[in-house]
Amino acid sequence: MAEPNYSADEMMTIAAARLLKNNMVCFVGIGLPSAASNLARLTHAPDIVLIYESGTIGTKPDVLPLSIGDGELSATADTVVSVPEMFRYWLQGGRIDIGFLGAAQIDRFANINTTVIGPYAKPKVRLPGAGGAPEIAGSAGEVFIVLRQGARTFVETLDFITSAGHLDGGDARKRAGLKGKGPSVVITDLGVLKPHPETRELELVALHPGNTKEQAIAVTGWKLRIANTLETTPPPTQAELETLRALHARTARAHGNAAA
Amino acid sequence: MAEPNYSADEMMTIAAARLLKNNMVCFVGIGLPSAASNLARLTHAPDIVLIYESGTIGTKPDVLPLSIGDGELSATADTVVSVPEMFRYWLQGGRIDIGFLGAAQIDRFANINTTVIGPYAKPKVRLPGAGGAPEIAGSAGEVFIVLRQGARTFVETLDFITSAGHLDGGDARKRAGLKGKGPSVVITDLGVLKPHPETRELELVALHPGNTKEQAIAVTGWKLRIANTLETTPPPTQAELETLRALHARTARAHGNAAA
Amino acid sequence: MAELISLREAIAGLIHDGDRVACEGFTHLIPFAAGHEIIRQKKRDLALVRMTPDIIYDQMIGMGVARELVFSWGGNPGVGSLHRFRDAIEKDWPAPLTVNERSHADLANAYAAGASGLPFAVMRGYVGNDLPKHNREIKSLTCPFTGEVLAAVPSVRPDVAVIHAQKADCKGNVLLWGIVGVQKEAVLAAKRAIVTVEEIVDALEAPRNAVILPHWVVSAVCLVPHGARPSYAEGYYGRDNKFYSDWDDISRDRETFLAWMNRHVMSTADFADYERSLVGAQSKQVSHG
Amino acid sequence: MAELISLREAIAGLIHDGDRVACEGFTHLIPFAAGHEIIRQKKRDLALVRMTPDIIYDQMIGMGVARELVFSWGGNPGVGSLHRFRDAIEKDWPAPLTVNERSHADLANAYAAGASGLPFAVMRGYVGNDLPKHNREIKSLTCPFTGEVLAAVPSVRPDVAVIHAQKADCKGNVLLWGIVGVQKEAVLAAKRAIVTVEEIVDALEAPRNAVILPHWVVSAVCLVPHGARPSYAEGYYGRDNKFYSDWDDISRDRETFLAWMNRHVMSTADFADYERSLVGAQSKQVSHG
Repeated sequence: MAEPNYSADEMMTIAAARLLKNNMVCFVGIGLPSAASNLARLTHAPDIVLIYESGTIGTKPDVLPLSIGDGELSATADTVVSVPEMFRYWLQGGRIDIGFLGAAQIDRFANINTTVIGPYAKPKVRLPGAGGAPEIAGSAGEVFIVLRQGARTFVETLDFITSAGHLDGGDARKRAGLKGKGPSVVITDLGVLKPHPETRELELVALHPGNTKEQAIAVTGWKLRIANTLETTPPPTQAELETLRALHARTARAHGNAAA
Repeated sequence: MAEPNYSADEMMTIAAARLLKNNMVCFVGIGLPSAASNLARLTHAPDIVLIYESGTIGTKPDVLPLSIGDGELSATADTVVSVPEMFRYWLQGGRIDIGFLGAAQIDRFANINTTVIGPYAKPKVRLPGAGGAPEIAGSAGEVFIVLRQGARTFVETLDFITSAGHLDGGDARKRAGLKGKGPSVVITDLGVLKPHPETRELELVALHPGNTKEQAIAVTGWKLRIANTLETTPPPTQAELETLRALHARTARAHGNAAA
Repeated sequence: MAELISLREAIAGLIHDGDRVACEGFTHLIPFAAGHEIIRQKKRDLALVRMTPDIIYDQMIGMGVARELVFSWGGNPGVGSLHRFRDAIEKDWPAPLTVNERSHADLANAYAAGASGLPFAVMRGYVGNDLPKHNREIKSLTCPFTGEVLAAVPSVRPDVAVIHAQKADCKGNVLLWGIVGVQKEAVLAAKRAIVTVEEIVDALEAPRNAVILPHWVVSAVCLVPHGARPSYAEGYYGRDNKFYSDWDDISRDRETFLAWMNRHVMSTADFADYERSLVGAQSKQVSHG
Repeated sequence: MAELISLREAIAGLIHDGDRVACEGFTHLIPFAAGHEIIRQKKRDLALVRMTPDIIYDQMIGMGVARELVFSWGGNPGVGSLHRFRDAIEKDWPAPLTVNERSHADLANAYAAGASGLPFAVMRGYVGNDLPKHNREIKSLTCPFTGEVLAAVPSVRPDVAVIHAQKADCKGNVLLWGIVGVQKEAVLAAKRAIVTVEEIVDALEAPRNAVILPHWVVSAVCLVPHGARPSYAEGYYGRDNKFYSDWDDISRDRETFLAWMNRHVMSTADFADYERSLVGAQSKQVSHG
């Protein structure tokens, strides 16, 4: 098989973008979720409503923001509200369809850690912390997660749960009183995982072209379940690739060295 | 004694205006408080900050508003905020020095009724109700009250307490957990009343020129206490009268028939 | 998603008998045209919510639209009583009206809590006030940190919010400015929202932090120029103070009120027709007395 | 009442050792100049509050200003870790730092509650989250109407709020626009407030519902052009992304960090002097590595 003309990260971003539909209201995390959301907006979902926790609603950045509150997000937004209003009226108020999150670590029930590696009081690695994620994970209609799949990211036991996925599985979220349905899909550089309808444990449901389930199993910190029918992600179209690369190129130019 | 060249209402408004100091932040009720506050602004207190519950902060109307949310209040304000923000951040937040209220009825402890005459469930007269007054009375640093003194307004027992004055007297406010000091003065068409330092029962402390304490006693629905030293309000100055009359004349012209 | 439809369609499709309906507008931008259309379509058993029920709610109550009124100040601003409101409360005419009375601070907080997806709001209020004796919805709550006792009030979460705004764009994004009251909160607290606007423009060209309701929180946008009259729309027209004053006479007597409503609201097709009927009445010097 | 004074005077007069200080700015309008002046004046034992401690708090923590950090996301946006923040938490350098960690929604609500004169805020949050196990300030509360259990968090009520804004007028009224974060809430929640601004104008000429802080809620207004750099001020200058990237190298090593701070902050008289020192460093191609 010939080397593909795209990278694993590009495939991941494109696969994530495809899950977003036109007219969805999407609360976007910085980094991979932001790239995927804007790719969706620039391809098949021109009317998607993108919201960043900095207060920018209906934003249409021409280049990817480096921070959650870049001037580009404000300048291209339909409106900019205060951060308390954002969390109170828009997120907690139940106005968000999709919360789109990244993660440092995830477990089999799609619970997320972005707080610490090691004990909380004396961490080995102090990560940035919660930000808006816990309440996005709680209040958004459903949650998409995108992160690279590897031994340090897909772990058996999280040192800290920052944002609730399906907790310990089954109907645990509902019992805990969470309003949103929680993570419905996890997109990685290897493939796509979805929670099992009953147990809510993540199952590998699709592989991106050229990857094998053995690869996915090998880098997953728990015994990864594989769906009965394992799909193959259609490879990036030329249009998707060109749009994504143009977006990254514009971004690199705009941000100078920082994004080079 | 010659007929005075001013009316009792004019004297009342002028006496009320004199109590306001430059740089005070005053939360203004519609009607008499609004007239007195703007007279103060147009005479000795040009930098007084006037706030109306409609969200208008630092407003400088050229004519008196007919409603609490006239366009004139918005157009001349330093800023206009939402009504929830007004009540949350500005009033409850403790940013108001003086709450300036009118009243339909008042009792000896300066409690106010603007809700019903007669029983609540089947009122003889249904008054407009609370509006912003209860929380103004509770949260403003102190409260000024202006109303005409008469048998129907100064009553022995209120049918309904809408806005807390000194409740049943003494340190009742403090015990009830109210933040503000409550009513510190009541200005009427006859004179000025202040709560006794300990009992907090209203005492007549000043009479406007030409009035007698017997008049005040006669129209008060409880046994009115008179201060040991009973002052006489200085009569309106020519400047005060001219400013007030010009304000009323501008207002009548602006509002057409409604205010004629 | 906002549909750009006629006010008649919006009221017919989005407000059902028995609904909890909040027509908001704090003196400014009061949705008179929408209120008239609710009356014209003979909606019944509505629980009406509004901080400042004024003439439009007086008309709705007098025409038998309401079963319940949630409010915090009911009067004709700058004029005096609302006679239909009083007649309903004092004399059960045209029908008994359940009164759910609150303070402004309460309702403002309750709308904000509704918009925030919370079941209740916490506030400093009602101390020494008699309302909690008559309204069991007003409760108290102890701060888990300081032990202070505060008031707790239930959120307002209407089935439908109805507001008037200055502008919408062709997608249905709405812009309002000036005294904005609790309109944003009312819309965000409600399941459905109807917005009448002075004009529909290609682009809102709003200042950066303006009060905007995105099209996806609005159910219907209806073009109704003058739709707030006799209230006002900053940037468009002033308050018709004479009408507020005249209303005192029109509404004092039941028969005069009904005759006026029948002639100007029930017999007119829409708000433009209503405005024409008023001009006709004025030119004939009809006495309201 | 706002005094128009120098930043040096404002920090000297209004911030005392041991104070609880909130320097706010959500990516936009971060008060870097004020933060530097706090470092320059060697304030100590501050409880620092900030939703998104970034480079300026990294500098303050590394220079030993803080005893406690209240925060909800600590990182170098778009770059990675904050090395001084991590060194303080992981290795107690230069001193142990008490961590009072919350979520964004919590702190946003807590500032709003502080501005509202309430001792606590109610929110939907922290379900299934491990923070309440480590932070005893996060409690729960039962809705008196529905029985739902919600999170209760203590208000933020700083001694001093410090923000940067675009404009003030000569009376000290302040206007900001764009991403306004929690700045208004921080100022209104605080006992004292210091605002640095890009320019002082005769009249703000603000849109009707703009974000304005009236002069009587601000203690000091200080003219500091570029005072938010390397953050940005919409309408004035963009974000210096290269500086954010460079900071990763400058701050990784304790000695390099201290040398940089001593040269550019401790040895400069004010923010203008600091900016000149950076230009000098760049022109000499100083390596930060």
